[in-house]
Amino acid sequence: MNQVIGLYSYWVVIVLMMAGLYIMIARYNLVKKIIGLGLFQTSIFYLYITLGKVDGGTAPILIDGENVVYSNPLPHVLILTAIVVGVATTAVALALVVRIHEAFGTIEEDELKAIDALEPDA
Amino acid sequence: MFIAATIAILVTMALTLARALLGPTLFDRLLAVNSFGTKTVLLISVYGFMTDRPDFLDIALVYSLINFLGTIAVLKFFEFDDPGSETYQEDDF
Amino acid sequence: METLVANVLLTFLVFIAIGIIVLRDLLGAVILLGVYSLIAAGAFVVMDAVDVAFTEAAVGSGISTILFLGCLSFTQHKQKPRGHDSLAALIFVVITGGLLIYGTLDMPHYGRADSAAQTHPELAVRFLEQSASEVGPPNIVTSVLASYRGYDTLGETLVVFAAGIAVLSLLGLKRTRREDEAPEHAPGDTPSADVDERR
Amino acid sequence: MIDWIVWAISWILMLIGCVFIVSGAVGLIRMPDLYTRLHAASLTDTGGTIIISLALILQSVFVFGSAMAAIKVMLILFFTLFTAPTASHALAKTALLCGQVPVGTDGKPILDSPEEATLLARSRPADYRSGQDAEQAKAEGRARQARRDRKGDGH
Repeated sequence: MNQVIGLYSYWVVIVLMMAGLYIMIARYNLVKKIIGLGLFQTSIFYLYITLGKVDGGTAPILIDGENVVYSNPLPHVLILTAIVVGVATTAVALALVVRIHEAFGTIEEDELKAIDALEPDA
Repeated sequence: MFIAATIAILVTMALTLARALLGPTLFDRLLAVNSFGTKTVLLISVYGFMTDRPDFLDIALVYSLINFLGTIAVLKFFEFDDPGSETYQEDDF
Repeated sequence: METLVANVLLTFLVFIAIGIIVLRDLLGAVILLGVYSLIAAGAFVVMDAVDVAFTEAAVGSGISTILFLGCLSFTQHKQKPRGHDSLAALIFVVITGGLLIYGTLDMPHYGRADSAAQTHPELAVRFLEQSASEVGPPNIVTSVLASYRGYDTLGETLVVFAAGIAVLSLLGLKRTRREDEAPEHAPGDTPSADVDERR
Repeated sequence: MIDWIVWAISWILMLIGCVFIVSGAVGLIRMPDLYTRLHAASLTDTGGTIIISLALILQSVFVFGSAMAAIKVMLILFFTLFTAPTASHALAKTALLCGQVPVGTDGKPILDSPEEATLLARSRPADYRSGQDAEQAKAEGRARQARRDRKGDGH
């Protein structure tokens, strides 16, 4: 039971990660794939923040007082960077999707492959 | 007191989430999501008091504004689309 | 109690992820992704990462929802209801997840203060003890972000700049809003006349 | 003495607020159509937020002794009071505009078709009764459609 409570957050993170991966593999729609990418990203953020938490700790903003326990600030810094970079990636991916829709008229992966097979130079 | 309130808010969030997942139309989902955002704001406020550090209410403040912004953005999206089309009537689940 | 709240919020996230998988409608999936980010940000507050919660709420729940809506307004709204629940993908995902769960069995439990990440003398311990005298601000995340890892933040800014350039070069600046069509097809901040005509 | 009174009042406020929001969520699950759900959710949300915020303000002033926290809670209350009704109104209006037909007490739709709901959302009540505005909206819609068709042929 102790094991389950201690490791529950990791398992949830893995389930979320796999949900994002499944969407990216099994769905043909490109926007849906990007949504899956977003799910995957957020689960990674979660994993890092989980690692930084200390029991009985408080947020790493210094306050006066004896024996204050702070959570680990380092994962927070890494994830701050990662969130901003993640949304930049999403923006580029969505711009690509808009461009693909302009060029081919569809955003379904299998239709794109069919069009590509018909006219390899396009 | 704060623990009781936190549990009540968590139960409320679960019920609201059920509506967001079941909701037959997109508007039901949107309503549930908006309501969920309000509950998140309450949860963070109460949680700050529960852990004796009520300094983090700024985050609740930001959430209440972001939540409103998101809802209005999606609604604008609907409005600029063809109203009355059958696109948003589908039963998904 | 704190662990309980965090775990309940995590469980909500799982349900939302399942909802996103099952949902055929793209707009519904985008709305659910927004609420997913909001819950994740709430859970970050519970896990003491207040700065991350700020960023995640503003960026994850605000900006990326609006980006997705802008993209959807240029493309089709609906995912086509075709059979693409692939069994091979499901098996692959289950096997990978099983291996990862097997790997977590050795990880330090949630909230343990004696794990390697918490006790490394050159990183977290040093930041917590020295940053107030070495850098100054009471918020340790700010000190680390702007001082100890300043080059990292510079790189992040470069990445965001490059992404902005990439988006501009993909979509172009020439799309100006047409007068007579303006109120109808302009939900995003980059309205396009070409796409409307093609539709 | 004053401690006891503050604790008692904030307990009572907090309990009432919790009852409000939980009943709102139950209404969100149980109500039959979108507009009744909207009613349940928006009313109890705003009410519950007001009451819980009052309890929190009491706590932050008298127990935590932090005026800053009280001001922040007041700001949250202020924004909620402005944004929640606006969002509810916009949601109801857009739903009507997109052709969501409200359901009457007997479980039947009170309008004949989604188009009628759209026209209802576009018109002001007085004009709708005379039917003039509805005709105008229809004509406008037709003109816009024709314009779009013409453009489609051009390319």
